[in-house]
Amino acid sequence: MRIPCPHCGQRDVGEFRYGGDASKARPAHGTGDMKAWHDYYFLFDNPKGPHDEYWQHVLGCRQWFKLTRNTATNEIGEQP
Amino acid sequence: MLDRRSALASAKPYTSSVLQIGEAHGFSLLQVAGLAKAISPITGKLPVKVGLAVTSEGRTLMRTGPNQFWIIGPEVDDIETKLPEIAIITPLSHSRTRIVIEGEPARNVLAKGVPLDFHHSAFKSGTFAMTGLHHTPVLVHCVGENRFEIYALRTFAVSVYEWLTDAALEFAR
Amino acid sequence: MFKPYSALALAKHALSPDRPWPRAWNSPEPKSSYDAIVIGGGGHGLATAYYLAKNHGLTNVAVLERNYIGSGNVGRNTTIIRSNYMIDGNTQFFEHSLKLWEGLSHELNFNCMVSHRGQVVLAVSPAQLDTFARRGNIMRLNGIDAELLDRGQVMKLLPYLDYSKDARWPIYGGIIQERAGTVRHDAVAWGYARAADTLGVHIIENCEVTGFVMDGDKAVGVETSRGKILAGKIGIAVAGHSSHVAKMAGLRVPIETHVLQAFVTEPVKPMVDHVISWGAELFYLSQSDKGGMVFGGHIDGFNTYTQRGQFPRIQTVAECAVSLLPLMSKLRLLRHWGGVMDMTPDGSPFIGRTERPNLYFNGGWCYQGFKATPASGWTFAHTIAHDEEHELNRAYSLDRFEKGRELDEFGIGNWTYKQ
Amino acid sequence: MTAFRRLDKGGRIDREKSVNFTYDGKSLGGFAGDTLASALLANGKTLTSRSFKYHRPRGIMSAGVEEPNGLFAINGNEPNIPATTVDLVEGLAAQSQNAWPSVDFDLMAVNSFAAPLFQTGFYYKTFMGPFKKSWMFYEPFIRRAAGIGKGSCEKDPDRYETAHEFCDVLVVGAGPAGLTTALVAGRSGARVVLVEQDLELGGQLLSETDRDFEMWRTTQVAELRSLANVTIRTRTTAQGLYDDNLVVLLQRHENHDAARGRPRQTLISLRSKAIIFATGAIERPLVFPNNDRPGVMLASALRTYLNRFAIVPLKRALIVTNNDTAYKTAFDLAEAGIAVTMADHRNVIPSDLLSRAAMLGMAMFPGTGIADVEGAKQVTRVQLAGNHSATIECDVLAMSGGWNPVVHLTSHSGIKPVYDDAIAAFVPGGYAKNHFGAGAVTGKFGFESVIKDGNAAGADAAKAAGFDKPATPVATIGAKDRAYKISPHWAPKTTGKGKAFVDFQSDVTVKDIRTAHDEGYVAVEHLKRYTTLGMGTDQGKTSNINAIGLMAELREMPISQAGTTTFRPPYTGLAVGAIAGRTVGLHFRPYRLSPLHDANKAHGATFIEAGLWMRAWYYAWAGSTPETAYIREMELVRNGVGIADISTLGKIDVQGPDAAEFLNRVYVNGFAKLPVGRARYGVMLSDDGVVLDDGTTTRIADIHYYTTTTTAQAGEVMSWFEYLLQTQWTDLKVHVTSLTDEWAGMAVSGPKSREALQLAFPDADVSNENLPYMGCLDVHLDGVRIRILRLSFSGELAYEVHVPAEYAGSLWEHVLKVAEPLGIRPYGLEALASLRIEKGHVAGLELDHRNTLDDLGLGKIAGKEKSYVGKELRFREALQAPDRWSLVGIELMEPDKKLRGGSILFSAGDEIKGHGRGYITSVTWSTELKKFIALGLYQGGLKHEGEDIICAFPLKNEQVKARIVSPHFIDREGARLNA
Repeated sequence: MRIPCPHCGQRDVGEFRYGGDASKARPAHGTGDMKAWHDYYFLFDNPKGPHDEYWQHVLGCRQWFKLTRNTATNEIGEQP
Repeated sequence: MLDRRSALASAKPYTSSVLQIGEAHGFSLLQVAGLAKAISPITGKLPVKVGLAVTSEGRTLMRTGPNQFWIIGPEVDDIETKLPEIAIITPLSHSRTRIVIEGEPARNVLAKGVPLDFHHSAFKSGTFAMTGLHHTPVLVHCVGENRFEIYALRTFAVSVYEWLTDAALEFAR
Repeated sequence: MFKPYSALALAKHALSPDRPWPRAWNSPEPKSSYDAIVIGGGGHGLATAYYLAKNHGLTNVAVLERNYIGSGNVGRNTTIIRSNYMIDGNTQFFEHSLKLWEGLSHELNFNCMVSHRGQVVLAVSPAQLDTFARRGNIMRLNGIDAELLDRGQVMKLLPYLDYSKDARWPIYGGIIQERAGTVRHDAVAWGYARAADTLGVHIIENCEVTGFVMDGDKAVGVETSRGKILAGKIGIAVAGHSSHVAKMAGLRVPIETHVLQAFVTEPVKPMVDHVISWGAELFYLSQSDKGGMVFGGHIDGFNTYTQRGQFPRIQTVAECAVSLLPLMSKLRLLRHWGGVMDMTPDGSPFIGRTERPNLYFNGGWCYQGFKATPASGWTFAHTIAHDEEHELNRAYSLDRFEKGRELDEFGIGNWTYKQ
Repeated sequence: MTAFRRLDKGGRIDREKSVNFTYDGKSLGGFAGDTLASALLANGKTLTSRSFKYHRPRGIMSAGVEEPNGLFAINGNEPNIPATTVDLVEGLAAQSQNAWPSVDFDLMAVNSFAAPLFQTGFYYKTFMGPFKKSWMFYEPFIRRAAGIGKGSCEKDPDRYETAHEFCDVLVVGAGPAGLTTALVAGRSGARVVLVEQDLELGGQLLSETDRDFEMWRTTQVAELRSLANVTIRTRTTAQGLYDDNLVVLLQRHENHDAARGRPRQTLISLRSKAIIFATGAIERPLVFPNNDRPGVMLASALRTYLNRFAIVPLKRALIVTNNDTAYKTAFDLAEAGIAVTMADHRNVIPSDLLSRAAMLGMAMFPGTGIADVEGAKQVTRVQLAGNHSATIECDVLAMSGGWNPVVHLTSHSGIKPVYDDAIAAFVPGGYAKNHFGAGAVTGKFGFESVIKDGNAAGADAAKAAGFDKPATPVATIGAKDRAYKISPHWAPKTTGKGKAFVDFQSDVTVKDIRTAHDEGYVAVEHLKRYTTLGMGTDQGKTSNINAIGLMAELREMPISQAGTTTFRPPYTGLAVGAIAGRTVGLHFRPYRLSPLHDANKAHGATFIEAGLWMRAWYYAWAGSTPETAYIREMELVRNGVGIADISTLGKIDVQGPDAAEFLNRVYVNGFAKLPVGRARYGVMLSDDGVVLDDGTTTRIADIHYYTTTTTAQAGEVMSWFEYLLQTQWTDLKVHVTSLTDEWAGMAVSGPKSREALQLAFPDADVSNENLPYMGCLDVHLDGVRIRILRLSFSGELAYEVHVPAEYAGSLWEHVLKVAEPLGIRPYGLEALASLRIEKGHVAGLELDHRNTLDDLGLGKIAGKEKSYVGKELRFREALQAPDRWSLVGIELMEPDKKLRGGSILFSAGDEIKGHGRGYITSVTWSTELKKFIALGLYQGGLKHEGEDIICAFPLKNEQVKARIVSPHFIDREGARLNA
């Protein structure tokens, strides 16, 4: 798989670190009750289809970014 | 007296009639984060996107992030003192070991470990890439038709150097 | 017509080859309703159906499989069984599973080739050997066999590993569980299917569940590609697709689907007599009875439903194989494949009731679904039959994260986005 | 006995270059251009191997990668290699396998007589008793019988290389279609890579006799070679297709020499914008009784042996077919003077074939198949059945059951092949974006149509890769294609007595497939797994489709409904060593060396692997084993002064207007009010409220902090900071940079450490007043800025001296030299880890991501009012339970015994079983207390201080008495720290 780093361009998946579901909204710092944090941290929509997610170009520019990938095909679409 | 000691001080030299691999000492590396327009009056014109390097007045400026630059200067450089307060400055001269690989097979040797297109038409002089070599992060800077400077993390430098010279064993004398 | 398997039956059959063997399991049309339905005809689903019938007398049961039985991870894993778990809740469950494995071929009248060849886990630092010792001590204190090995003992047992100065991480020692081993994985699905079928369970292949029939909060049946089927109780055992099926019932679960790759080489004469795991990186290998080296490593590291892996992971695993066992270098890989797996935040599974009455959930098996098969079926059947958890699966509740009751066997925190 | 002979002339072999090789130790000769298979046949070796299960005599059946029978051990260390894929080179040593004492006389052939017992499902139905673990008794026998060749336990002497490559258009296969597409794409200016598994380009053309074909071939090859933008790789197999057009190629090198760095094989990861599959097709065997006798081979293979290798049957060949293509073999043989008899399953045979056959004097049997094949060790006689019953004496029986397009690569992408009735075979079920098929793989078998197809595919692929200027198409030779007609024939309706093999290598017969059907193993995957069909080293290339056809017949359904099989990479067996490349042994993972590595070495350090790092474990001055040396090193620190390398600590530069706010958020304790020039210990949690890491943070300037992390978590923490700043708290103006490599660190510890520092930095004021505990001082030495932090991991008066990495070595030597009068010496990792146990500092073994702040006795440092990462989930019910296992100190109460890490803890009155009340994390000998002490986690923690416990270590049958004490074994008041 090739991941489009918005800064460095298309690179091999081996240069990246996966950061999980980006559609989950992290409660703002210092807000949110235990339930909100539980749902944010432990529950997953885990769709079979388009999935917004974070990646870090960890062996490259070290920037985190979002992209949409289809988990049924691994095809990567536009950045959300 | 304190003296500078290279990470590769005790590395085995590589010799070949077609390929040179060795360390290029004597540089300073300053990382600057901040607005390009605030920095450029001091540094000169900055590269417009990540992966491009410009050389002026004995310094090479690389854009290493959307808002981050590397200034590669002479071993002793006073530019740090001239940069504006607003810039976030991190000296990194000791963090990287610069390894030079030069010669006709250089591109092939690098392509053994780096998942990038090293074709002449794709990786041109004046461009660089931040990527991985043997599971470690490296910055590979093309500085001539068949000459590359590799900025390896200092603590991985011996591993990177040994990996390179092993990859180049078939060209060794 | 059930016809017991035995050497004698085989010999008789050899003499009169025209009398065919009966079908191993039948292929009935689905009825309009059952006392219980198990969604998923993999190892866990089939085992659940078998134990529902065998242990709880529930025989009006159907297993619904969208493809052919055993088409999921029971046919895609590296066939390892073991019970070297140290967290309270895991230890007893996996030991129960291993005990069930020990008699399984007998019980099912189907040879699953349960091979107790022993598993050796190799330590690459003194500190790691200490953590293995903790594991081994817990095992021994729970009546499970474990032996600590020093480097010399490992060298004697596994002379073919790399002990040279070229080894990147020297082997300091290891721990062995002699009762651990391997099982012929497909046979587990077939064996449970045949035994369940014999007890009256309907095994319905090519029947995909497309939705639940609800009565208010209560699940009372399923919609399938072969029509509506009502049921008193419904169990979900579809690891890999757990989120998907749970979502049909309006449940959101702590699971992400990841791909784990597995590898097999050409068959060669016996060289490796144990299951070997390595402490340097996640890597495990055994030689199948057929002669192929079966091995694997980490998940690819991001969620996907594609049953194909990424090449960098393949290289990583091959590097482990050759670095630990130089004999692997010349052996040729014949196939590699991916299984889609439920990964959970703490690396442990779920078996239990859900917030929907009559709906039960079994999933989140991470790396350990295969070895858990018998105990998973055993406890899930109990939970379905009695509408309460068996003491062995009490720790595997879906709401354990809300309570802070993680079962982090490997102590690395959230699996689902750690690579 | 021989069935084959070599002609005096003809073929593509180089008769000027003879090649010597050995077969089972006997010297034989061949020519350059031979494969091992052709050389064996030329030497009259018809019986070359024994089958897997029944040990039946077998010969070479094919001329390509599909070979199921002719497997050999090559050069003593490479088992199961098909002779058809081995180029004959000087000195090659081939050994037959799976037979004892020899393939000619194999005692294991006795298995054949017990064959009725070895029916499908045999293993599943037996060996279950009499005991629970009975399989353990049978397994060794089964295992010994299983496996084909023998692997070698010797270290592989060869070298393997990996490489990355990029191109615009990749063409897989260099037959007529591949040559055409490569040339068209090449003419467009695209960067083209053409790969071919054979050593020559041409594919099927290499087995042709027609001069026009050869002319066409050489013309295209010459032009391809002349194009600078085309790379041709022969002896290269496309093994797998992965996401985003990654194709893995394996290139085999002729002149490999590990000592000179020349690899035996190179594994190339190639990413291409467009891919053309011109992978051709593989001929299918026919299934009939005793179709496995040596001398039975594929018709196309026989033609290849004739035309390419100049090998012919001794006198007569019988050819059986269900399609037209086998006639090419028949005619070529007849023209070479070999008597040919033809049996064709079809009743109606095209008239042009009939008249040509008549002209060549061939005997023809339409509507006729094979009833049986006789010959103990090779074909001697064949019985025909059908419209004609006859017995034919012959040397060779060639068969053609049709052609299977090589759809493997296209299906690696997840697109299933579909059945095409017109050619009675599976073709690609479609193509992913920028993928194209050309030639036989698409089911087109005529030369002219293939070239036409290739011209289109080449242009399409070039266009897809961004090269859309129209390129001149490749010319054809203007011949007329004949239509491909096949009447599929999957298996005889009855098999009579002889075994009719579907999978030759796994010895799966028609009867086995019927049995599987009877028992309900009808899904293709069930069939394969139950019978082992297609599971051999040939990966079922000749068997899968016949089996599917047969199963469909048994199920009385069309093949399209009976299913297809999943093709998984690699396409052919791929050495694990080739995948790993040079990343094995010492190069398995990079090693990370401290800037003080050379200095450590010079001072007699013994190193130990700690993750990727090589760390100084202990030093020669203290002893030669870690068990004793560390004690002397501890005493040095407790009583005098020692210096240790702590460069592996993670170090992070945190700068920006919001730096204080950022640190305040990630750490449980506050950093906003930390004065400039002061350091503070901090702990951070993950979102789940469990401890992630600890370290110290120093405020260098108002908006500038210097943070350290543990060695193990450095990468994780850095990435976590970046995640928070770049994705979640984008409003915070903070920049983080790793300084782990920029700065080296050394701990100078012990009651005499201040004196040592004063000697080292005579101009600096390191007095307690100027540099108090948790203070920070930047000093200059020889113009180098050095940062001294007064921190202590050991519990003694101690300092961390941080210095730019390249100066570390000389500073280390400087300190050791000037402080020599104080007795300073280096101490290593073992002593570092032990000193901290005495002080009760937690480290990696306690920070294992299962423990909370309170578990580690750190709850009180968390700010009650402030918010911090993990605060909410930290208070989940079970994480706050009063009886959680939490940090305690443990003292051994039996002086003649030992404490061990990994011991399980019980209260003195407990029964010793179950999970206990805790466990020991870290153990050391205490030089201060003169006894073994430990840190551990214990249910209820320090509530039980002073209680007696049992430390159980059943792995060594040990139980020792110990006592729960404070984890701060020494200097609880911190007098030493603050001295």
